[in-house]
Amino acid sequence: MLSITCAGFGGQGVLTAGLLLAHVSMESGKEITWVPSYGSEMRGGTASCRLRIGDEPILNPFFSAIDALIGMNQDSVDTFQGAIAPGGVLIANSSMVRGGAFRDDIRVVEVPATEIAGELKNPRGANLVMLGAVIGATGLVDAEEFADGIDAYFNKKGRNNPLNRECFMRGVQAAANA
Amino acid sequence: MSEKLTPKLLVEPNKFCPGCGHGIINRVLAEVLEESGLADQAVGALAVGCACLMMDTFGTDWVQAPHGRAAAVAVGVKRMRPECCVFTYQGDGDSMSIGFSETLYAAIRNENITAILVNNGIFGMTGGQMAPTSLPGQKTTTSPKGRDAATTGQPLNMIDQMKHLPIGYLARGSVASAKDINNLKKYIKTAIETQMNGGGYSMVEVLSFCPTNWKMNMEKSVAHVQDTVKAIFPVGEFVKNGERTDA
Amino acid sequence: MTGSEKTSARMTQNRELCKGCGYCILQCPKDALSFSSTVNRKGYNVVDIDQEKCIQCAICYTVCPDSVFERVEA
Amino acid sequence: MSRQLMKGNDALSEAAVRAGCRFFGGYPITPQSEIPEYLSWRMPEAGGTFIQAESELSGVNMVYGAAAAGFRAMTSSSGPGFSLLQEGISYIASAELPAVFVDVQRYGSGLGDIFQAQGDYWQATRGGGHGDYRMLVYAPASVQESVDLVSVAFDKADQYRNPTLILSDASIAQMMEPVTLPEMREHDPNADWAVRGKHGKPFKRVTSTMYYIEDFDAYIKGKYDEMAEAEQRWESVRVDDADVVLVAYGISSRICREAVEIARGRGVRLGLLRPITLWPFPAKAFAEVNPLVKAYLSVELSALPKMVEDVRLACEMKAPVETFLGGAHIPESSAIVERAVAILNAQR
Repeated sequence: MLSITCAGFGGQGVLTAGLLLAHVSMESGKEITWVPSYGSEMRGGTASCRLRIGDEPILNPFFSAIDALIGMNQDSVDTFQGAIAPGGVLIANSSMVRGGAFRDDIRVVEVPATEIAGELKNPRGANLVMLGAVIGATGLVDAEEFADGIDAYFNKKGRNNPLNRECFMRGVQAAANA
Repeated sequence: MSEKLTPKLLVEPNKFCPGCGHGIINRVLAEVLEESGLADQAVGALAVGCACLMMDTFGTDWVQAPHGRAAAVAVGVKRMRPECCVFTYQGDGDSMSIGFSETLYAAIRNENITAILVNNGIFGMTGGQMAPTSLPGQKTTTSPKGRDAATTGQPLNMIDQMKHLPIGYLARGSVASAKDINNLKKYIKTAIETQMNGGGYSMVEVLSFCPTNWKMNMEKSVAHVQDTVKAIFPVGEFVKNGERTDA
Repeated sequence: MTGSEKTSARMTQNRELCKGCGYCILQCPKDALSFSSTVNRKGYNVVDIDQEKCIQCAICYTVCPDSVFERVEA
Repeated sequence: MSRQLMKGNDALSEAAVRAGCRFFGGYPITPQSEIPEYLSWRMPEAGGTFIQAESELSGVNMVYGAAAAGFRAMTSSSGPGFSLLQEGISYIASAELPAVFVDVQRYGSGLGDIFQAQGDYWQATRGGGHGDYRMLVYAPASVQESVDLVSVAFDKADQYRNPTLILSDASIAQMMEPVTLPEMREHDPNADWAVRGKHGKPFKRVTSTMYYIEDFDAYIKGKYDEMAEAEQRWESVRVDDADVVLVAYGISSRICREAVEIARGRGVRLGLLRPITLWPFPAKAFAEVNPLVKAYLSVELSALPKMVEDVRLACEMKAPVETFLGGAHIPESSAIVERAVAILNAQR
């Protein structure tokens, strides 16, 4: 079972990234819980959601030790880095996270997600780059299978952009190279 | 000359005090429902106070709501059973004080129900306390020196609250003469017709008397409505077929 | 109005329903109604109809809160 | 049916529609607002009616009217709004009408705050309204159970002609989990007691049934006694050999499930009793517990211990009963294990 937190500021697609992770994991037969932070945080500031993904039914949807953190901005890394389990993974959006003071007992994958999404002319796809990185880094689900899942998710909503897949695969590569 | 027989909907003698206007309004409503062929598909919502005494004596289906909430209950019934003729029957404390919000919002949403609000200016069942419609200076058991409008407000004019709304029908009648009662019957008939034609919210306020708690005999009660109450609460039709008729 | 039509209808009353409020007496245009000395089972002074004065206008039916009066064909 | 990922509130709403619910009247309040939001489009799609009422007071009475008309009807609220529903719930119970209520618990009295809590236990199980009534109270611990229990709640409401309550919380309501939805069911609204105009039959009065039932005291006590006997539901996890039995419902039971796994991994014999009905409290479940159990631990997410009183009654104090309170903070499962170990050590 993996405990994953996605965090960033509102508008960075943090909750969507978590939802995609949950949806595609479910399609590949996993058990999932997805818990949002909500309320006052909906009105700006840091947004986050936490997921547990595993092969057995998830008992407790809450956790204090994070296996993988998707940190979309500096605030979220500052807030949650301390909760990463030793040996866990931090996927840091290095376009926004420039503090540099990472723990040395965790694996840090720095991905300039915002810049990559910009290069690919899909500025709202930074969250997908980050998702690619977490899949690449954790091997939770096969990357191609996950990319198919993303296409299916957006096709179902009737608005798939082929650049979404490209953003995701760039994230996968970034993790592989890290 | 045609017969004038007591409507069959009045299944038992009413339980109101001598001279109470409710008995007249009950009969008029029963006549309208029977003459319109709606007695079998009528559902009434009432709550508490003297009005609720009719639940045993007036033979339509009934739902008894919590105090003030009859309009909300009627909305629940009407939305699910639009073929029914759904009406509320409430006194002024019930419909205009504790139930002000439910009453007014049914009108604001232009719910296709008919509201009968009986205004006798006092709380009857609980023993003659001040109502939202009590007149300035009126002595009641909670305004023993007379209603002080400076601290309790002016009498609530529900027609004024509603006449600007896009509703189907709005009228105020009285039971203070045979002519008034005949007019009242026309108002209630038009209100019911409005509902059954899908014309939206209809409300008839009825100026009534409470000789018991007013501590007036019948003659004084009738004169009080004619001379004093009507001056503050004018009778007539205010909205008809969704159009203002008083402007 | 012919004589036979005038007598074809008459006002009847169920005195047991009367609560003695007297509203009918106040409203009767022909002074055909008055309190009698009779008391019904509820203890109220009931109303008498003077059939000679009565024109069967049924105003008493209209104003009575207790459905005491009916106009019936004779 | 295939699994879908759904939020607790959305899944519960869809399940209500599929259970034949065709009326919702209610008022938004966090953390249950997804229910009126979902039903605002879904109800009309299913041929039902959704009304955003001007208040909870009005919403519950619209439910009263729709239920009196024979239709499956519900409303939902949270904390402050749930308090406002109590008047109507008492009337609906008194009129012996079926209706389903949902309270998505949030923290605190007064305004409180919007995060998860279990502080409405007394209000839910003792009847927040006046007089002599009870509601069957169902406490889902997952999104799937929110779906499953809403069907049960409608069926039981009909069976007993009594309002039923889903007592959820902000966690279960806001989280997403895979869920399998049931098939659509239609409900016949033409029960003989439903108001729809008398149509040549005697007229019907929907009001307190005490006016029409002889020896009402005995009748109504008999009705609730029957429910208390027949409707207890629970899940037990490894209680037959447990030294300490946790008692927890809803979201706190999920944390306790994890605590049981952790404890067993360490050789600590922890078990869990999870009430699924809170009224009736599943006293029968305690018969399954190891007769040599050393302690019960009532785990509740509230500032004041509440359910613990039912635990004490149900276990007849055959073992010490202690409380672990989460209050405003989600407890760590490991902290619950530590507490259980401490209780055992103190008894040595």
